[in-house]
Amino acid sequence: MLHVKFFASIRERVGRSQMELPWAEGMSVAAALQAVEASSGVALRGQHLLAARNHEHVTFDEPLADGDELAFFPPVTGG
Amino acid sequence: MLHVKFFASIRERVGRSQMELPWAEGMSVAAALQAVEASSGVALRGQHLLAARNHEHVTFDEPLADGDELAFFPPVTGG
Amino acid sequence: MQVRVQEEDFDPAEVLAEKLPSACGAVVSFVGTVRDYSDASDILALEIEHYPGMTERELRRVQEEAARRFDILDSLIVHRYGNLGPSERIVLVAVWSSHRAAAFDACRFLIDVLKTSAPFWKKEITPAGARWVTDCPGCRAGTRHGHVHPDVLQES
Amino acid sequence: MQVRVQEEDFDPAEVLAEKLPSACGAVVSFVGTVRDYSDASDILALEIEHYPGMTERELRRVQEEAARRFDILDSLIVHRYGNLGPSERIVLVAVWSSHRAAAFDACRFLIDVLKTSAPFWKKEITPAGARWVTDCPGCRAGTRHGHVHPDVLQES
Repeated sequence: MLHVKFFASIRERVGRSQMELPWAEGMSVAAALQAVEASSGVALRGQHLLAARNHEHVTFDEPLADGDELAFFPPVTGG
Repeated sequence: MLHVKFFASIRERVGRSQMELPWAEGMSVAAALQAVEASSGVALRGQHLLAARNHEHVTFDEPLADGDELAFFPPVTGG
Repeated sequence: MQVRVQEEDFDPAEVLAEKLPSACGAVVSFVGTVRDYSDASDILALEIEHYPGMTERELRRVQEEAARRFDILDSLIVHRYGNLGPSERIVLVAVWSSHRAAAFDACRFLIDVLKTSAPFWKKEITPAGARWVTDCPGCRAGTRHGHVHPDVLQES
Repeated sequence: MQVRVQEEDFDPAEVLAEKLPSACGAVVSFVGTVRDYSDASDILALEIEHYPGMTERELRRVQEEAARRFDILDSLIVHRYGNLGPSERIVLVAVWSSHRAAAFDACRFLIDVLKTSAPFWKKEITPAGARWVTDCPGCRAGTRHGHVHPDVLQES
Protein backbone atom coordinates (compact mmCIF):
# COMPACT_ATOMS: atom_id res chain seq x y z
CA MET A 1 0.00 0.00 0.00
CA LEU A 2 1.15 3.57 -0.74
CA HIS A 3 -0.01 6.49 1.40
CA VAL A 4 -0.34 9.45 -0.95
CA LYS A 5 -0.72 13.05 0.22
CA PHE A 6 -1.57 16.20 -1.73
CA PHE A 7 -0.84 19.79 -0.75
CA ALA A 8 -1.87 23.32 -1.70
CA SER A 9 -3.16 23.79 -5.29
CA ILE A 10 -2.62 20.09 -6.07
CA ARG A 11 -4.74 19.13 -3.04
CA GLU A 12 -7.50 21.44 -4.25
CA ARG A 13 -7.23 20.13 -7.82
CA VAL A 14 -7.43 16.48 -6.74
CA GLY A 15 -10.22 17.41 -4.32
CA ARG A 16 -8.77 15.55 -1.35
CA SER A 17 -5.73 15.65 0.90
CA GLN A 18 -4.80 11.98 0.76
CA MET A 19 -5.54 8.56 -0.74
CA GLU A 20 -4.29 5.01 -0.49
CA LEU A 21 -2.96 3.26 -3.59
CA PRO A 22 -2.03 -0.36 -4.15
CA TRP A 23 1.72 -0.82 -4.41
CA ALA A 24 3.30 -2.93 -7.16
CA GLU A 25 6.87 -4.24 -7.45
CA GLY A 26 9.07 -1.82 -9.44
CA MET A 27 6.63 1.06 -9.18
CA SER A 28 8.13 4.55 -9.63
CA VAL A 29 6.81 7.95 -8.56
CA ALA A 30 5.75 8.56 -12.17
CA ALA A 31 3.73 5.31 -12.15
CA ALA A 32 2.09 6.29 -8.86
CA LEU A 33 1.18 9.67 -10.38
CA GLN A 34 -0.54 7.87 -13.27
CA ALA A 35 -2.45 5.77 -10.74
CA VAL A 36 -3.50 8.96 -8.91
CA GLU A 37 -4.77 10.43 -12.18
CA ALA A 38 -6.67 7.25 -13.02
CA SER A 39 -8.16 6.99 -9.54
CA SER A 40 -9.17 10.67 -9.24
CA GLY A 41 -9.98 11.37 -12.86
CA VAL A 42 -7.88 14.54 -12.59
CA ALA A 43 -4.97 15.26 -14.93
CA LEU A 44 -1.91 16.55 -13.06
CA ARG A 45 0.72 16.39 -15.81
CA GLY A 46 0.31 19.96 -17.03
CA GLN A 47 1.00 21.26 -13.52
CA HIS A 48 4.30 22.30 -12.03
CA LEU A 49 4.65 19.42 -9.64
CA LEU A 50 7.12 18.20 -7.02
CA ALA A 51 7.18 14.83 -5.32
CA ALA A 52 8.44 13.65 -1.94
CA ARG A 53 8.96 10.08 -0.73
CA ASN A 54 8.97 9.57 3.04
CA HIS A 55 9.52 13.32 3.61
CA GLU A 56 12.38 13.68 1.13
CA HIS A 57 12.33 15.43 -2.23
CA VAL A 58 12.63 12.87 -5.04
CA THR A 59 12.55 12.88 -8.82
CA PHE A 60 9.81 11.08 -10.73
CA ASP A 61 11.96 8.06 -11.60
CA GLU A 62 12.48 7.27 -7.88
CA PRO A 63 11.42 3.65 -7.12
CA LEU A 64 8.87 3.14 -4.35
CA ALA A 65 8.62 0.53 -1.59
CA ASP A 66 5.53 -0.95 0.00
CA GLY A 67 4.27 1.29 2.82
CA ASP A 68 5.91 4.47 1.50
CA GLU A 69 4.41 7.88 2.14
CA LEU A 70 4.33 9.70 -1.16
CA ALA A 71 3.40 13.36 -1.60
CA PHE A 72 2.63 15.58 -4.60
CA PHE A 73 2.66 19.36 -4.35
CA PRO A 74 3.40 22.53 -6.35
CA PRO A 75 6.71 24.45 -6.13
CA VAL A 76 7.14 25.70 -2.59
CA THR A 77 6.62 29.37 -1.75
CA GLY A 78 7.61 29.66 1.89
CA GLY A 79 9.76 32.19 3.70
CA MET B 1 43.05 79.58 15.94
CA LEU B 2 42.76 75.84 15.26
CA HIS B 3 41.09 73.52 17.76
CA VAL B 4 42.96 70.22 17.55
CA LYS B 5 41.70 66.97 19.07
CA PHE B 6 43.44 63.64 19.54
CA PHE B 7 41.83 60.24 20.00
CA ALA B 8 42.74 56.72 21.14
CA SER B 9 46.43 55.75 20.77
CA ILE B 10 47.29 59.16 19.27
CA ARG B 11 45.73 60.91 22.30
CA GLU B 12 47.82 58.72 24.62
CA ARG B 13 50.98 59.33 22.56
CA VAL B 14 50.55 63.11 22.54
CA GLY B 15 49.62 62.94 26.22
CA ARG B 16 46.55 65.16 25.91
CA SER B 17 43.14 65.12 24.25
CA GLN B 18 43.26 68.58 22.70
CA MET B 19 45.30 71.70 22.06
CA GLU B 20 44.92 75.10 20.40
CA LEU B 21 47.22 76.06 17.54
CA PRO B 22 47.70 79.39 15.82
CA TRP B 23 46.22 79.38 12.33
CA ALA B 24 48.14 80.75 9.34
CA GLU B 25 46.88 81.57 5.85
CA GLY B 26 47.32 78.59 3.45
CA MET B 27 47.90 76.10 6.25
CA SER B 28 47.21 72.43 5.38
CA VAL B 29 46.48 69.48 7.65
CA ALA B 30 50.09 68.33 7.09
CA ALA B 31 51.39 71.73 8.28
CA ALA B 32 49.14 71.57 11.35
CA LEU B 33 50.50 68.10 12.12
CA GLN B 34 54.07 69.50 12.00
CA ALA B 35 52.97 72.24 14.40
CA VAL B 36 51.48 69.60 16.73
CA GLU B 37 54.76 67.67 16.69
CA ALA B 38 56.77 70.85 17.39
CA SER B 39 54.42 71.92 20.19
CA SER B 40 54.19 68.51 21.90
CA GLY B 41 57.69 67.23 21.16
CA VAL B 42 56.13 63.95 20.00
CA ALA B 43 56.75 62.48 16.53
CA LEU B 44 53.53 61.24 14.90
CA ARG B 45 54.74 60.59 11.36
CA GLY B 46 55.58 56.90 11.84
CA GLN B 47 52.02 56.23 13.03
CA HIS B 48 49.06 55.12 10.99
CA LEU B 49 47.12 58.34 11.19
CA LEU B 50 43.82 59.73 9.95
CA ALA B 51 42.67 63.33 10.02
CA ALA B 52 39.26 64.96 10.18
CA ARG B 53 38.35 68.59 9.61
CA ASN B 54 35.09 69.79 11.16
CA HIS B 55 33.92 66.20 11.61
CA GLU B 56 34.73 65.05 8.08
CA HIS B 57 37.50 62.71 6.97
CA VAL B 58 40.12 64.65 4.99
CA THR B 59 43.48 63.97 3.39
CA PHE B 60 46.63 65.66 4.63
CA ASP B 61 46.75 68.21 1.80
CA GLU B 62 43.33 69.62 2.84
CA PRO B 63 43.57 73.40 3.43
CA LEU B 64 42.37 74.72 6.80
CA ALA B 65 40.38 77.79 7.77
CA ASP B 66 40.58 79.88 10.90
CA GLY B 67 38.44 78.35 13.67
CA ASP B 68 38.46 74.83 12.23
CA GLU B 69 38.21 71.79 14.46
CA LEU B 70 40.95 69.41 13.41
CA ALA B 71 41.34 65.86 14.71
CA PHE B 72 44.09 63.24 14.48
CA PHE B 73 43.41 59.59 15.25
CA PRO B 74 44.46 56.05 14.32
CA PRO B 75 42.51 53.85 11.85
CA VAL B 76 39.05 53.23 13.27
CA THR B 77 38.14 49.87 14.77
CA GLY B 78 34.45 50.15 15.58
CA GLY B 79 31.60 47.77 14.97
CA MET C 1 20.63 24.19 15.94
CA GLN C 2 16.91 24.47 16.30
CA VAL C 3 13.87 24.43 14.02
CA ARG C 4 10.40 25.57 15.04
CA VAL C 5 7.32 25.27 12.84
CA GLN C 6 4.37 26.82 14.61
CA GLU C 7 1.04 28.55 14.11
CA GLU C 8 1.47 31.15 16.87
CA ASP C 9 3.46 34.36 16.55
CA PHE C 10 6.96 34.63 18.03
CA ASP C 11 8.98 37.39 19.64
CA PRO C 12 12.29 37.68 17.73
CA ALA C 13 13.98 39.16 20.80
CA GLU C 14 12.94 36.34 23.05
CA VAL C 15 14.03 33.56 20.71
CA LEU C 16 17.31 35.33 19.98
CA ALA C 17 18.00 35.96 23.66
CA GLU C 18 17.68 32.27 24.49
CA LYS C 19 20.94 31.38 22.79
CA LEU C 20 24.23 33.23 22.65
CA PRO C 21 27.35 31.07 22.41
CA SER C 22 30.19 32.69 24.33
CA ALA C 23 32.66 32.79 21.45
CA CYS C 24 30.07 34.57 19.40
CA GLY C 25 30.93 37.93 17.84
CA ALA C 26 28.11 38.32 15.31
CA VAL C 27 24.42 37.57 15.09
CA VAL C 28 22.68 38.09 11.76
CA SER C 29 18.95 37.64 11.65
CA PHE C 30 16.34 37.86 8.93
CA VAL C 31 12.65 38.39 9.63
CA GLY C 32 10.17 38.02 6.78
CA THR C 33 6.80 39.73 7.19
CA VAL C 34 3.56 39.80 5.21
CA ARG C 35 3.63 42.69 2.76
CA ASP C 36 0.41 44.63 2.33
CA TYR C 37 0.70 44.54 -1.43
CA SER C 38 1.78 42.00 -4.02
CA ASP C 39 1.92 42.96 -7.68
CA ALA C 40 -1.29 44.91 -8.22
CA SER C 41 -3.76 43.74 -5.59
CA ASP C 42 -4.02 44.38 -1.88
CA ILE C 43 -3.28 41.49 0.44
CA LEU C 44 -5.90 41.10 3.18
CA ALA C 45 -4.28 37.97 4.60
CA LEU C 46 -1.98 35.09 3.82
CA GLU C 47 -2.77 31.40 4.35
CA ILE C 48 0.33 29.30 4.81
CA GLU C 49 0.04 25.54 4.37
CA HIS C 50 2.84 23.14 5.26
CA TYR C 51 3.65 19.42 5.26
CA PRO C 52 3.94 18.38 8.92
CA GLY C 53 6.96 16.15 9.36
CA MET C 54 8.59 16.85 6.03
CA THR C 55 8.76 20.59 6.67
CA GLU C 56 10.72 20.15 9.92
CA ARG C 57 12.96 17.54 8.32
CA GLU C 58 13.74 19.73 5.33
CA LEU C 59 14.52 22.76 7.52
CA ARG C 60 16.92 20.65 9.59
CA ARG C 61 18.58 19.39 6.41
CA VAL C 62 19.11 22.97 5.20
CA GLN C 63 20.51 23.91 8.63
CA GLU C 64 22.95 21.01 8.55
CA GLU C 65 24.10 22.02 5.09
CA ALA C 66 24.71 25.60 6.29
CA ALA C 67 26.70 24.27 9.26
CA ARG C 68 28.91 22.29 6.88
CA ARG C 69 29.40 25.14 4.41
CA PHE C 70 29.98 28.09 6.75
CA ASP C 71 32.07 28.74 9.85
CA ILE C 72 29.15 29.31 12.20
CA LEU C 73 28.38 28.46 15.81
CA ASP C 74 24.62 28.02 15.75
CA SER C 75 21.47 28.71 13.75
CA LEU C 76 17.75 28.95 14.34
CA ILE C 77 14.75 28.81 12.00
CA VAL C 78 11.22 29.72 13.11
CA HIS C 79 8.49 29.50 10.46
CA ARG C 80 4.76 30.02 10.95
CA TYR C 81 1.80 28.50 9.16
CA GLY C 82 -1.94 29.25 9.19
CA ASN C 83 -3.67 32.60 8.73
CA LEU C 84 -1.45 35.71 8.83
CA GLY C 85 -2.50 39.34 8.48
CA PRO C 86 -0.55 42.21 6.89
CA SER C 87 2.79 42.99 8.56
CA GLU C 88 2.65 39.84 10.67
CA ARG C 89 5.91 37.91 10.97
CA ILE C 90 6.22 34.77 8.82
CA VAL C 91 9.76 33.57 9.32
CA LEU C 92 12.86 34.20 11.39
CA VAL C 93 16.31 32.94 10.44
CA ALA C 94 19.22 33.68 12.78
CA VAL C 95 22.88 32.72 12.66
CA TRP C 96 25.56 33.02 15.34
CA SER C 97 29.21 33.17 14.35
CA SER C 98 32.56 34.48 15.52
CA HIS C 99 32.80 36.66 12.44
CA ARG C 100 30.21 38.63 10.53
CA ALA C 101 31.00 37.48 6.99
CA ALA C 102 30.12 33.85 7.78
CA ALA C 103 27.02 34.97 9.69
CA PHE C 104 25.74 37.04 6.74
CA ASP C 105 26.54 34.33 4.19
CA ALA C 106 24.93 31.55 6.22
CA CYS C 107 21.79 33.56 7.03
CA ARG C 108 21.26 34.42 3.40
CA PHE C 109 21.94 30.82 2.36
CA LEU C 110 19.37 29.54 4.88
CA ILE C 111 16.55 31.84 3.77
CA ASP C 112 17.33 31.39 0.06
CA VAL C 113 17.44 27.58 0.25
CA LEU C 114 14.47 27.40 2.62
CA LYS C 115 12.37 29.32 0.10
CA THR C 116 13.08 26.82 -2.66
CA SER C 117 13.02 23.57 -0.71
CA ALA C 118 10.95 23.71 2.49
CA PRO C 119 7.36 22.57 1.88
CA PHE C 120 5.37 25.72 2.62
CA TRP C 121 2.76 27.18 0.29
CA LYS C 122 1.23 30.64 0.41
CA LYS C 123 -2.32 31.56 -0.57
CA GLU C 124 -3.07 35.26 -0.88
CA ILE C 125 -6.47 36.47 0.26
CA THR C 126 -7.28 39.61 -1.77
CA PRO C 127 -10.46 41.67 -2.26
CA ALA C 128 -10.88 39.80 -5.60
CA GLY C 129 -10.63 36.37 -3.97
CA ALA C 130 -8.00 33.84 -2.94
CA ARG C 131 -5.13 32.63 -5.12
CA TRP C 132 -2.09 30.45 -4.61
CA VAL C 133 1.27 32.16 -4.91
CA THR C 134 2.97 30.34 -7.77
CA ASP C 135 6.21 32.20 -7.91
CA CYS C 136 8.83 29.78 -9.11
CA PRO C 137 11.92 31.76 -10.15
CA GLY C 138 13.29 28.73 -12.02
CA CYS C 139 10.11 28.35 -14.04
CA ARG C 140 10.10 32.06 -14.77
CA ALA C 141 13.69 32.03 -15.98
CA GLY C 142 13.24 28.80 -17.90
CA THR C 143 16.43 27.42 -16.38
CA ARG C 144 17.06 23.98 -14.96
CA HIS C 145 15.90 24.01 -11.35
CA GLY C 146 14.77 22.12 -8.27
CA HIS C 147 11.62 20.44 -9.46
CA VAL C 148 10.58 18.18 -12.30
CA HIS C 149 7.73 19.20 -14.55
CA PRO C 150 5.54 16.15 -15.19
CA ASP C 151 4.95 17.34 -18.75
CA VAL C 152 8.63 16.66 -19.45
CA LEU C 153 8.69 13.34 -17.61
CA GLN C 154 9.49 11.49 -20.80
CA GLU C 155 12.69 13.49 -21.25
CA SER C 156 14.03 13.01 -17.73
CA MET D 1 16.67 56.63 9.33
CA GLN D 2 18.07 56.85 12.81
CA VAL D 3 21.48 56.80 14.47
CA ARG D 4 22.07 56.28 18.17
CA VAL D 5 25.46 56.50 19.85
CA GLN D 6 25.12 55.65 23.50
CA GLU D 7 26.91 54.25 26.53
CA GLU D 8 24.00 52.17 27.85
CA ASP D 9 22.98 48.75 26.58
CA PHE D 10 20.03 48.37 24.20
CA ASP D 11 17.36 45.74 23.66
CA PRO D 12 17.46 44.74 19.96
CA ALA D 13 13.82 43.65 20.12
CA GLU D 14 12.65 46.95 21.49
CA VAL D 15 14.50 49.09 19.00
CA LEU D 16 13.39 46.86 16.10
CA ALA D 17 9.78 46.86 17.26
CA GLU D 18 9.63 50.66 17.22
CA LYS D 19 9.70 50.84 13.45
CA LEU D 20 8.07 48.64 10.85
CA PRO D 21 7.06 50.36 7.61
CA SER D 22 3.87 48.80 6.27
CA ALA D 23 5.23 47.89 2.83
CA CYS D 24 8.06 46.07 4.54
CA GLY D 25 8.64 42.41 3.71
CA ALA D 26 12.12 41.88 5.12
CA VAL D 27 14.14 42.99 8.11
CA VAL D 28 17.81 42.06 8.27
CA SER D 29 19.70 42.88 11.42
CA PHE D 30 23.27 42.47 12.55
CA VAL D 31 24.32 42.49 16.20
CA GLY D 32 28.02 42.61 17.02
CA THR D 33 29.05 41.40 20.48
CA VAL D 34 32.28 41.34 22.47
CA ARG D 35 34.06 38.04 21.85
CA ASP D 36 35.73 36.42 24.86
CA TYR D 37 38.90 35.77 22.93
CA SER D 38 40.96 37.65 20.38
CA ASP D 39 43.99 36.01 18.85
CA ALA D 40 45.75 34.38 21.79
CA SER D 41 44.74 36.32 24.88
CA ASP D 42 41.53 36.42 26.86
CA ILE D 43 39.47 39.57 26.71
CA LEU D 44 38.32 40.76 30.13
CA ALA D 45 36.67 43.89 28.76
CA LEU D 46 36.61 46.29 25.86
CA GLU D 47 36.94 50.08 26.10
CA ILE D 48 35.32 51.85 23.18
CA GLU D 49 36.27 55.48 22.55
CA HIS D 50 34.46 57.67 20.04
CA TYR D 51 34.50 61.21 18.65
CA PRO D 52 31.27 62.87 19.80
CA GLY D 53 29.73 64.78 16.93
CA MET D 54 31.81 63.30 14.15
CA THR D 55 30.75 59.75 14.99
CA GLU D 56 27.03 60.55 14.62
CA ARG D 57 27.68 62.56 11.47
CA GLU D 58 29.69 59.78 9.87
CA LEU D 59 27.07 57.15 10.72
CA ARG D 60 24.37 59.32 9.14
CA ARG D 61 26.54 59.77 6.04
CA VAL D 62 26.95 55.99 5.70
CA GLN D 63 23.19 55.55 6.16
CA GLU D 64 22.43 58.10 3.45
CA GLU D 65 24.82 56.34 1.10
CA ALA D 66 23.07 53.00 1.77
CA ALA D 67 19.69 54.63 1.09
CA ARG D 68 20.97 55.86 -2.28
CA ARG D 69 22.58 52.56 -3.27
CA PHE D 70 19.93 50.06 -2.20
CA ASP D 71 16.17 49.78 -2.54
CA ILE D 72 15.40 49.97 1.17
CA LEU D 73 12.68 51.57 3.28
CA ASP D 74 14.55 52.41 6.47
CA SER D 75 17.69 51.72 8.47
CA LEU D 76 18.88 52.01 12.04
CA ILE D 77 22.33 52.05 13.62
CA VAL D 78 22.90 51.77 17.36
CA HIS D 79 26.53 51.80 18.56
CA ARG D 80 27.78 51.79 22.13
CA TYR D 81 30.90 53.29 23.66
CA GLY D 82 32.53 52.98 27.10
CA ASN D 83 33.38 49.83 29.04
CA LEU D 84 31.89 46.57 27.71
CA GLY D 85 32.27 43.09 29.17
CA PRO D 86 32.45 39.75 27.26
CA SER D 87 29.33 38.92 25.23
CA GLU D 88 27.90 42.43 25.70
CA ARG D 89 26.33 43.98 22.60
CA ILE D 90 28.44 46.61 20.80
CA VAL D 91 26.48 47.48 17.70
CA LEU D 92 23.15 46.88 16.00
CA VAL D 93 22.51 47.56 12.33
CA ALA D 94 19.02 46.94 10.95
CA VAL D 95 17.53 47.44 7.51
CA TRP D 96 13.89 47.34 6.39
CA SER D 97 13.04 46.60 2.79
CA SER D 98 10.29 45.17 0.60
CA HIS D 99 12.66 42.44 -0.56
CA ARG D 100 15.30 40.45 1.23
CA ALA D 101 18.17 40.82 -1.25
CA ALA D 102 18.32 44.60 -0.80
CA ALA D 103 17.96 44.22 2.98
CA PHE D 104 20.91 41.79 3.18
CA ASP D 105 23.08 43.88 0.84
CA ALA D 106 22.36 47.15 2.64
CA CYS D 107 22.89 45.70 6.13
CA ARG D 108 26.23 44.25 5.13
CA PHE D 109 27.21 47.49 3.42
CA LEU D 110 26.35 49.49 6.55
CA ILE D 111 28.38 47.37 8.97
CA ASP D 112 31.33 47.03 6.55
CA VAL D 113 31.55 50.76 5.83
CA LEU D 114 30.87 51.70 9.44
CA LYS D 115 33.84 49.59 10.53
CA THR D 116 36.21 51.44 8.23
CA SER D 117 34.91 54.99 8.54
CA ALA D 118 33.04 55.67 11.81
CA PRO D 119 35.38 57.09 14.47
CA PHE D 120 35.30 54.38 17.14
CA TRP D 121 38.39 52.80 18.66
CA LYS D 122 38.62 49.63 20.71
CA LYS D 123 41.02 48.96 23.54
CA GLU D 124 41.22 45.38 24.77
CA ILE D 125 41.68 44.79 28.48
CA THR D 126 43.49 41.45 28.88
CA PRO D 127 45.16 39.71 31.84
CA ALA D 128 48.51 40.96 30.40
CA GLY D 129 47.33 44.58 30.24
CA ALA D 130 45.50 46.94 27.91
CA ARG D 131 46.19 47.38 24.22
CA TRP D 132 44.60 49.26 21.36
CA VAL D 133 43.11 47.16 18.61
CA THR D 134 45.03 48.21 15.51
CA ASP D 135 43.43 46.03 12.95
CA CYS D 136 43.61 47.88 9.66
CA PRO D 137 42.87 45.42 6.85
CA GLY D 138 44.27 47.85 4.28
CA CYS D 139 47.55 48.20 6.17
CA ARG D 140 47.74 44.43 6.55
CA ALA D 141 47.22 43.83 2.85
CA GLY D 142 49.52 46.67 1.85
CA THR D 143 46.90 47.98 -0.57
CA ARG D 144 45.77 51.56 -1.14
CA HIS D 145 43.07 52.30 1.44
CA GLY D 146 41.05 54.83 3.39
CA HIS D 147 43.75 56.62 5.37
CA VAL D 148 46.97 58.41 4.64
CA HIS D 149 50.17 57.34 6.33
CA PRO D 150 52.09 60.41 7.43
CA ASP D 151 55.36 58.66 6.61
CA VAL D 152 54.39 58.83 2.93
CA LEU D 153 53.14 62.42 3.12
CA GLN D 154 55.91 63.56 0.80
CA GLU D 155 54.68 61.25 -1.94
CA SER D 156 51.03 62.22 -1.74
